[in-house]
Amino acid sequence: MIEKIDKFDKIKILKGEKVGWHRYTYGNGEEIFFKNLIDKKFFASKCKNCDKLFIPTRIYCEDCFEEINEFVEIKELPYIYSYTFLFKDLEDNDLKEPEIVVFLKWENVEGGLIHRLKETSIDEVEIGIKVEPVFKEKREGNINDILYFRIKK
Amino acid sequence: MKERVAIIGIGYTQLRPISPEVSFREMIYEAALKAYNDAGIEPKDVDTFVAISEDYYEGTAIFDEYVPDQLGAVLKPVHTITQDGITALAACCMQIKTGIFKIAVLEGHSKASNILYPSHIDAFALDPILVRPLGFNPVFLAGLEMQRFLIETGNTEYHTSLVVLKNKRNALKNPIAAYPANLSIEDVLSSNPVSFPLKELDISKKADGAFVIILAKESIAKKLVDKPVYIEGIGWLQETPNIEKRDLVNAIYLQGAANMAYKEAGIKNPLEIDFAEIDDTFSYKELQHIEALGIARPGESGIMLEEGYFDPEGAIPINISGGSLGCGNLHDANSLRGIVEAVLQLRNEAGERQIENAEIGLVASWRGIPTASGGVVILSNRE
Amino acid sequence: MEFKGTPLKDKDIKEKKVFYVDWHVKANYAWDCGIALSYFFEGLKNGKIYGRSCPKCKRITLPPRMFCELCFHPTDKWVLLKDTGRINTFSVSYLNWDASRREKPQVPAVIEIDGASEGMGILHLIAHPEKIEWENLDEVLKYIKVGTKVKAVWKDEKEREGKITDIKYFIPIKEEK
Amino acid sequence: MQKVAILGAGLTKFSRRAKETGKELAFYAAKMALEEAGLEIDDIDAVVCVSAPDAFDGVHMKGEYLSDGCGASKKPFMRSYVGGGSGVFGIINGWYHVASGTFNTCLVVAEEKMSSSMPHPQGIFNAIYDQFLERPLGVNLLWIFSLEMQRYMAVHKIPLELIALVAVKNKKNAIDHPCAQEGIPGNYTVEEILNSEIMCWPVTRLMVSPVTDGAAAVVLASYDFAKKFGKENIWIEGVGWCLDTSYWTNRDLYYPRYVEYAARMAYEMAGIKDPRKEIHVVEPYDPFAYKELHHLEGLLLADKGEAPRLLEKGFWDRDTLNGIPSSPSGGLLGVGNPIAAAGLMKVIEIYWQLKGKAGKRQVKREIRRGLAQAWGDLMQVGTVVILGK
Repeated sequence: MIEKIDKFDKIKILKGEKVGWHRYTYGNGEEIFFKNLIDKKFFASKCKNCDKLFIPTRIYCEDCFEEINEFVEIKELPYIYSYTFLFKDLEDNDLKEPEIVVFLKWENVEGGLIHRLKETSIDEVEIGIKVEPVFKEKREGNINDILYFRIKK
Repeated sequence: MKERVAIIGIGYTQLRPISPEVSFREMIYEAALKAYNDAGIEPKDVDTFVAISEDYYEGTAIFDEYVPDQLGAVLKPVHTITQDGITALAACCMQIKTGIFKIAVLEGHSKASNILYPSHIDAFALDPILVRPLGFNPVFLAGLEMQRFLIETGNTEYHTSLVVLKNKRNALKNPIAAYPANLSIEDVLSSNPVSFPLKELDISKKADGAFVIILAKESIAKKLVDKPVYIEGIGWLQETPNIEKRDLVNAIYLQGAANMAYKEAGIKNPLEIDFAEIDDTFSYKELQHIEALGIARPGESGIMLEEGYFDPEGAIPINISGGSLGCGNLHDANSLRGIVEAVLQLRNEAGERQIENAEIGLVASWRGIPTASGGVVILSNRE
Repeated sequence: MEFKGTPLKDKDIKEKKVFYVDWHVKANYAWDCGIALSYFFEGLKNGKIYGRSCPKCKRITLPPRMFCELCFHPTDKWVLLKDTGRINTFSVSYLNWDASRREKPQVPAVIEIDGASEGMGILHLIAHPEKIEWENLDEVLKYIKVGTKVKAVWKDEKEREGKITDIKYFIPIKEEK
Repeated sequence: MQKVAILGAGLTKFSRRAKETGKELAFYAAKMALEEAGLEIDDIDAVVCVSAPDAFDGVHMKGEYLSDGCGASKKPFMRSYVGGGSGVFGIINGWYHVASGTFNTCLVVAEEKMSSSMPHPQGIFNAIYDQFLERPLGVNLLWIFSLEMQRYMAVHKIPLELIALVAVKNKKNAIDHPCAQEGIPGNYTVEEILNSEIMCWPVTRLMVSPVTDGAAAVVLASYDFAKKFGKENIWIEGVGWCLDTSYWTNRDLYYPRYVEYAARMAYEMAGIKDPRKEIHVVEPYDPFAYKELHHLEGLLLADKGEAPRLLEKGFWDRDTLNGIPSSPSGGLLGVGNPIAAAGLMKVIEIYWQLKGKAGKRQVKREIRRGLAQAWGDLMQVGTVVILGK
């Protein structure tokens, strides 16, 4: 290019956005998980090929690529597999209080859940400890039907 | 022996936090012009073009539309790969290996500065039913992973801070780097918390820039240029898009990609490599990736780093260019920055950063949050 | 062969027979216009349309660009074009951007601007020469066909912001004899 | 170069809104393709995914998101992207995975869940236009099509009635397609097509393909791998693709030269000298009625401006004995248009036709070779695949 912008006031920026919004149906797999979550139950899918349980429910086994038709309730409580204290919101501003984000797993079950942990101080959080869900009063079948998890005393 | 594919030209721009005086077209044109000049060819000599882009990084639906003009690729076979640079490099190599194409051009760029709410865009890549509705800044995922990785491997925040120090210091010698610095461990440890244990200085900052790489089959490359750099092996792998399925310790995507690349390159022991450019989008990722590549045994990357093993004068220098921490995070073009560094080293044209007798270089990539996919390419100057 | 898939009806969503969740992405950008378009937009602010010429193929390009995409060579000069042109093709749109219906149509067109090389069109809107708004398809077809001469109608100087919308629209004009 | 065979194909039902997630649609199609091929996921060396803008499904990096549904977990996975041309490009992408000798098998999956985007999927097409010069004008997708159609008609003086005939033909052909979207196929008259409400004149509602959710998949294999599965294989004989300049307002839209270039590349690879004699069945991309004709000309199967006249004579009909059946599947106008999946559906139709497995849709004339084509971006990209016995 034989000509360039060499003055600040010649620079032009055009602002714009990608418009529209989105609506996601849960499909055949996850709908089973959330239907049961309304009844405060955690469900896993069971692959008939490899016998593995998986949370949340799916209609296919990611490893075997076989269709899944069996779904079972998992009655045990999950444990903390990993955790972090999150200081930023979606716009990268500081949160008033850091949020405790946890990755939960169930013994002998593949998969897990990402959620938040409350009713606890940062010092108490530890990998391996069991947690229990605190549910919303009015549940409609989404991940926020669980208000948060707390450490099982 | 099968004919190899060689890199015969590279072109790139400065990497900068912002680039308001050029459009993406003009930025890419500069890189393309330099690449054609480097290879001594013209766009009309090129048989096929591949570009990398993701719509939401660009703010355009179907960015493929805007690819051909600045590469001189109008009315030619052109397509985009919505993946990282190494996967796209594989696309070029495979096309050449069909025998139908002789010369291919690969382009990747970043105009990250144009994205006003980058975390909103990253969050848009999270599972829309299971994770996104929680409303977390997606950086939480790096926090979760760093935590589990450190605990499992015994590496520490001291080691991850050393990664930051090393890469930003290496960047002092790289004229295109956007974020060079000479820092202390204390600077890193005391930087603002973002997602514990991840801190502000553990995270590479975004940059703008463009890269164009020209490839040719071996016999053509030898006729065109004095110092072709050969692609000895290439691998890429998807681990799983489902966060719940991951162990957050091992970069399985990179283990798999490396195995594929090592096999093709005939590398039995990863220590045969002379230097490597490895994804360091987050400081701990460099350590995790070093272990996945087999350059260090599990849990030993931190100690080896401490002992200077990965310094520019060490046994396997890693991120001599400064990596993403030092040069800036260019999204999927990060690996093209790595490939360009490897080409410069293997051509003995890396100036102040030149390492001696480099024959084999490795570049490893990761696509960033929230993915678990990446690629590995092994390059050499051996005839 | 058995084909899978579960088609839903609108009422399945309305009556919440299936589960779903909504999300509004905040995808906002500030795009760098760059050398060519910054100059072009500054021109529009002053009521002028600039093209850019390629010294190799001699084309005067519009929209302007700093390099010729065909010759892969830098373009070299700014060329002031007229604010008149000819309709290369047009359409009569009853749809808004989101596919909702308009009562009265809009007329988008590719307009080849006078002074630029042949075929160098830009996309813009055509308005009724007096009433601005078009009543219906028949009215549009009375005034417009492929090849019709048009002229830009500019925003007031004070209102111009250096954007493509500084030209409010084009209107059909009489052929000069 | 390795010869590449198609071993199996899968499709989901097409619908305005599917209950399934995009991943689940991809799984159904991929699983069906594997089953037809008689393969397990472990037999697959690499996976290719194609899908149109992320803004439809509403997931950034949607290739990553869809990958497990495509069977790509712990496999080399690649998503290639050429807008609306992606469906046919998926085969091309998979072809070079195998033809290069890199992999023995490759699973190609095309998915689209357009219904996720609100208030209407068409809204997202706003963002395909240039953000500096075009989006501020309030553009919608139909503008560009109606502008191109107008130019095509004006240059060749084609009456609208002839273009409406494409919709009549394809919607009728689609009656026999088991995956067709509810309410889309049917027996229509030219008058009904022309009298449907005007969207963007000259485009009326029935000349536009609908918004659709769906997925399609194909299993590709190398010669050595395929020959174990018998002799009656369908081979990829030629591929071609081409991208024109993004300055679409600088091009004469009356003729898709990018399709011609892509077709010439594919014909050369397939050793075809006279496509009108050597191509026996064709699936040109038909998101809009005129597009099929436009593309048939670009594919050099008709002279410029002649495709509509041949249509009138029944040259492109499914039952023709001396013409070339075009869109025997019913095309996008009849079956539905889940963009990338629709492109791959066209390839699958050619595959089924060549295998003699197209059921009621089986063409009457003898066929040994067929062509599928897609188009995309800003009137810009042509992708062509030629299959043969």
